[in-house]
Amino acid sequence: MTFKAYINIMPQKAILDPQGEAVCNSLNSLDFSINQVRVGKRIELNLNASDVKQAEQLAEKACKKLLVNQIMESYSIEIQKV
Amino acid sequence: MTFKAYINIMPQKAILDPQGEAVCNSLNSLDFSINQVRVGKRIELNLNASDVKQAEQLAEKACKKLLVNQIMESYSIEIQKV
Amino acid sequence: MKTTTTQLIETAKELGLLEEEFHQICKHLDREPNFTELSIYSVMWSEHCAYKNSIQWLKTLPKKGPHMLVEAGEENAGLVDIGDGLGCAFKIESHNHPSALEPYQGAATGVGGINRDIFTMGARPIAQLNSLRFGSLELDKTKHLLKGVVKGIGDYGNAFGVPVVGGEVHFDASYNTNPLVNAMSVGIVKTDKIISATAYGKGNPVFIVGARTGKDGIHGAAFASKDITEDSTDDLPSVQVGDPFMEKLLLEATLELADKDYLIGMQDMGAAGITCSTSEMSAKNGAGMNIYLDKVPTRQKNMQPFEILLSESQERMLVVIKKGFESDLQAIFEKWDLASAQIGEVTDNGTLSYYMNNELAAQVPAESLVLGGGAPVYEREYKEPAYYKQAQDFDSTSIKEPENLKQVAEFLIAHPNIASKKWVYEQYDSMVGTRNMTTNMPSDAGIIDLKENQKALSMTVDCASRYVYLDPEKGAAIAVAEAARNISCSGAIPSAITNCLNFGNPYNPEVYWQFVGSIKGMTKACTSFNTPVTGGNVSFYNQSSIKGEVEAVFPTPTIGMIGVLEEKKLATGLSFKKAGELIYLIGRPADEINGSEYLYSYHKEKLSKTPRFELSEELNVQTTIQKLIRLELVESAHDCADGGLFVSLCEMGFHNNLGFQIELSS
Amino acid sequence: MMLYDLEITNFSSMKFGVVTFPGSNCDTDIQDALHLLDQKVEMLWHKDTDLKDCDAIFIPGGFSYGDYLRSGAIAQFSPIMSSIKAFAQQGGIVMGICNGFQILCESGLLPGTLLHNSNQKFICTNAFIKAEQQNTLLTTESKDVVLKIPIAHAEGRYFIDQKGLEDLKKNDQILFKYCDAKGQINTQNNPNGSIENIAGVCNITKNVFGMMPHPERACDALLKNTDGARILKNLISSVQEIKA
Repeated sequence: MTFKAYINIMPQKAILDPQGEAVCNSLNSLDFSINQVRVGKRIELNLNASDVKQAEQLAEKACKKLLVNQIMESYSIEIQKV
Repeated sequence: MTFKAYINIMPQKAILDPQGEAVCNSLNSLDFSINQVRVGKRIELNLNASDVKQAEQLAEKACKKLLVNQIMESYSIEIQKV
Repeated sequence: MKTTTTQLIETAKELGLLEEEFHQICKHLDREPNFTELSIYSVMWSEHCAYKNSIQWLKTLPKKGPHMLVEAGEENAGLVDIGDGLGCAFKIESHNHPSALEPYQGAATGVGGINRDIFTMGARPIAQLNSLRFGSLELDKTKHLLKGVVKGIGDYGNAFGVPVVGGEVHFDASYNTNPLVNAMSVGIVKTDKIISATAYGKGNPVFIVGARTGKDGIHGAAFASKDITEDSTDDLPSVQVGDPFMEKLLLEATLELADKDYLIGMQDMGAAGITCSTSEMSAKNGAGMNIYLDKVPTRQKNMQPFEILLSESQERMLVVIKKGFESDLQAIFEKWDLASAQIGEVTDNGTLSYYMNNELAAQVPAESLVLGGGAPVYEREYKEPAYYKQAQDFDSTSIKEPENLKQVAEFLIAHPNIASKKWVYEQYDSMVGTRNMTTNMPSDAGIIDLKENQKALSMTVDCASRYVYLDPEKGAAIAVAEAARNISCSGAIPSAITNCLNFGNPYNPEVYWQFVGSIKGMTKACTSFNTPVTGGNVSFYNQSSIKGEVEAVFPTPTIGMIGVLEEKKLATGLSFKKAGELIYLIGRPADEINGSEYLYSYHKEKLSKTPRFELSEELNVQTTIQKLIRLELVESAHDCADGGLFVSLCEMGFHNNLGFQIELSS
Repeated sequence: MMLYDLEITNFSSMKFGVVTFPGSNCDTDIQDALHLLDQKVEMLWHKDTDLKDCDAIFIPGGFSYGDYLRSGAIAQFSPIMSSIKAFAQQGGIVMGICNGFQILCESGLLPGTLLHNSNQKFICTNAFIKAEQQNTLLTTESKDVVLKIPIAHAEGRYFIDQKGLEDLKKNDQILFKYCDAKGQINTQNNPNGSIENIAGVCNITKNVFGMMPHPERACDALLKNTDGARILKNLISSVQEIKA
């Protein structure tokens, strides 16, 4: 079966996120009133797995091996059956 | 009240995503078997609004005005009450 | 239901063809064309590929020169002999309209395209320049376009690994909605290793290499309506995306291939993709090709013949090699993780036959498609516009000299067209390749160390488009002269030029008057400087509609020029080196402010004559500078251009923080 | 500035390796710089695993794999990197410049990580740097000397957590810091927001080095700046001593 793994990768709270700050400042200069902005990555994997559990394990392994730099990023995974 | 708006911004389906292809090739060279990878942005807004509906409108306006390049990207919004 | 002739003519018009051109096609085929054939002719006979409204005048430009290896139009880029068995391939091209739609990708794919024109000839690109023109800086739209274009050029060029060594950025209201993005690339090739864009030898295999093909760059109502796939238009990519990483692999793989004797010919895929490369490579030798479109590696599912033929996906090349070396070619591209697929073979009947799953989708004579072959050539009428006379009659002495000259000086030195553009070019890698000799010695031109021999190469890109608006013939001559002046001040001797002719709508007689005037001015100047035109491109329809009225941008014949320094030590900077140096002004100053930034921006006088300009005097000044530099008498040299003498002297002082003292009366 | 002519002989058996990844574009610049300093160079293809018994390995600048996902994230898995990791673990000398530094951090051979510049833009300019200490193969000859070395990167902001920073200081692992022409270290002359102006670090055993500035771009007198030659010569003479 094919599954879609949606991986959200955000900078860890402790790290200065100048991109988030820059976006927040420009939004507020357009008369929005935003308290904080954080910018991260959204990665979509289209993969084959026997069941949801295996799909999740595969996505987890991909994050640890390549997709996420654990020094500075945290991540979450959602799986959807296609 | 404060809300969290989670915005997922992905390249449009038909448009070439060189980054997605590079990540997919790399994962497959590490013995994963991934059909396709698409890489986009995940933006978190922390904003004040009177209710969920207004929070959604604010996030929608932020996407149209600044966050999304509508020629090349598509987006979706999830709102959570903090 | 057989489509009737009237329906076919209707489709032809939707594709941008004239009815009369439809009948010419029928004569070439001696039958009526089908839809795929019509779309082939529509792209090959477009202004962009056939230059139908400009070729007649382009032919009058001087093409001969003492060291021309390849003349304009013969190959993808001009090629100049720079001695010691080396040739220099260089060209400039525009990506104006894609950049107005999506600035980042428009500019990035412009950089990708111009570099492919260089390495398709077997030359390694060693330097890049770019000429950018935007609307006034106060507009948010200008800020958006500027930010996207600069980041697009930087991201693509930096990843591709070729230094940006020169360029210009100008702001004027005439470009408010239609920016000009001209990119130039310069490469070096051994004269015995030049690859030609040709195909010959019946049975020789034809390969497509590099990126996979998608439905990129297929615009226009005619195509959308023809798209019968179920998810219809939402799978038509709105914009082409450049992949600099793929381009770097393609560069290294094709240069490895260029060394092999079994390579016959190669051409990059630019406008009109497979259609253009197959037809131009075949027409050059009277050859033909059988092409099997189903063999083309595609990025999107169930693509139709016309979509594969017309796709303008980036980072692809067409290659013809000798029969029997197929696996050798595939080994090279596998090494660089690139796709390569044989999509057909060369024939000797001069006919292009395109098959889809063994069914003939289109069959056309190659010669009938190409520029110089069957592509139509048109004459356009031209007429002097009213503003020209007003400009000539303007009396600049009527301008009162302001009391506070210090305030005028401060206004000029801070004006966006004059102030330093470091905030732009610091986003480009100008040092990769360790050849750029101006990193620690700013100069009027980019100077590149030719590590292969004792020489160096100077290069610049220039156009004072306001002068060309005021007087096309004189303004275009000044553009060539200013480029030559920059080359001479850097220590080199001007050698040859490429040009990017950005104009409005050719069917408007007043716009075409600007175009014809520019060609005449360029011809005069190139002849006297002995710098032949090696090629380039034409971009029409650069205009914006203000309050419903269409207005052309300033006529902008951007000049890209190269020059040779016989010895590296001749390289000359523009900065004062130490106190006590003597300052000389070479050339007769004219006490006039015609066409100056001061008159135009400070006094808001839009119309005036161009500054005084005498071609013979200019030539004399430049040969003098060249002699002085070779006598090693010159510490630094700088041209007087935008902003005049005052600005030039300031610019000479900045780098080493030095001032100047001059005696105006002398 | 007079070219600092530290005495180096062309030790015939000494050989330097320079790795080429798909997307590297400063590999030939390092080759040219080492040739200017009379050294033998071996270019190493990323798909091979043989280091051709080079005495030291350079991982060059560029955009390996297009810098996609994160600079150096994909290159770390190339076959050559497993040989380089083994070589480094046995004390072999490895130097990563710009993208090379990013690859060494991603592969865990160097501590910390390189983030996007704080102004979110690519920057190419001359930067001034100062050696933090004199006891590594790279910095013995640069006491109280300010060096003008080109930088060219979009992801050059060095980051490490608080504990990691303390370890770097404790073990003397900080190589260079950004400063001004007079050697003052402050935020004005920090080009990318790196923590404490750090421009380069080494590992705890001081045989793996990484720096964002490009010494190979300041080795040719023709380009009127040879401060970079000083750093490379320092490394060459150190390797010579180890080999002797």
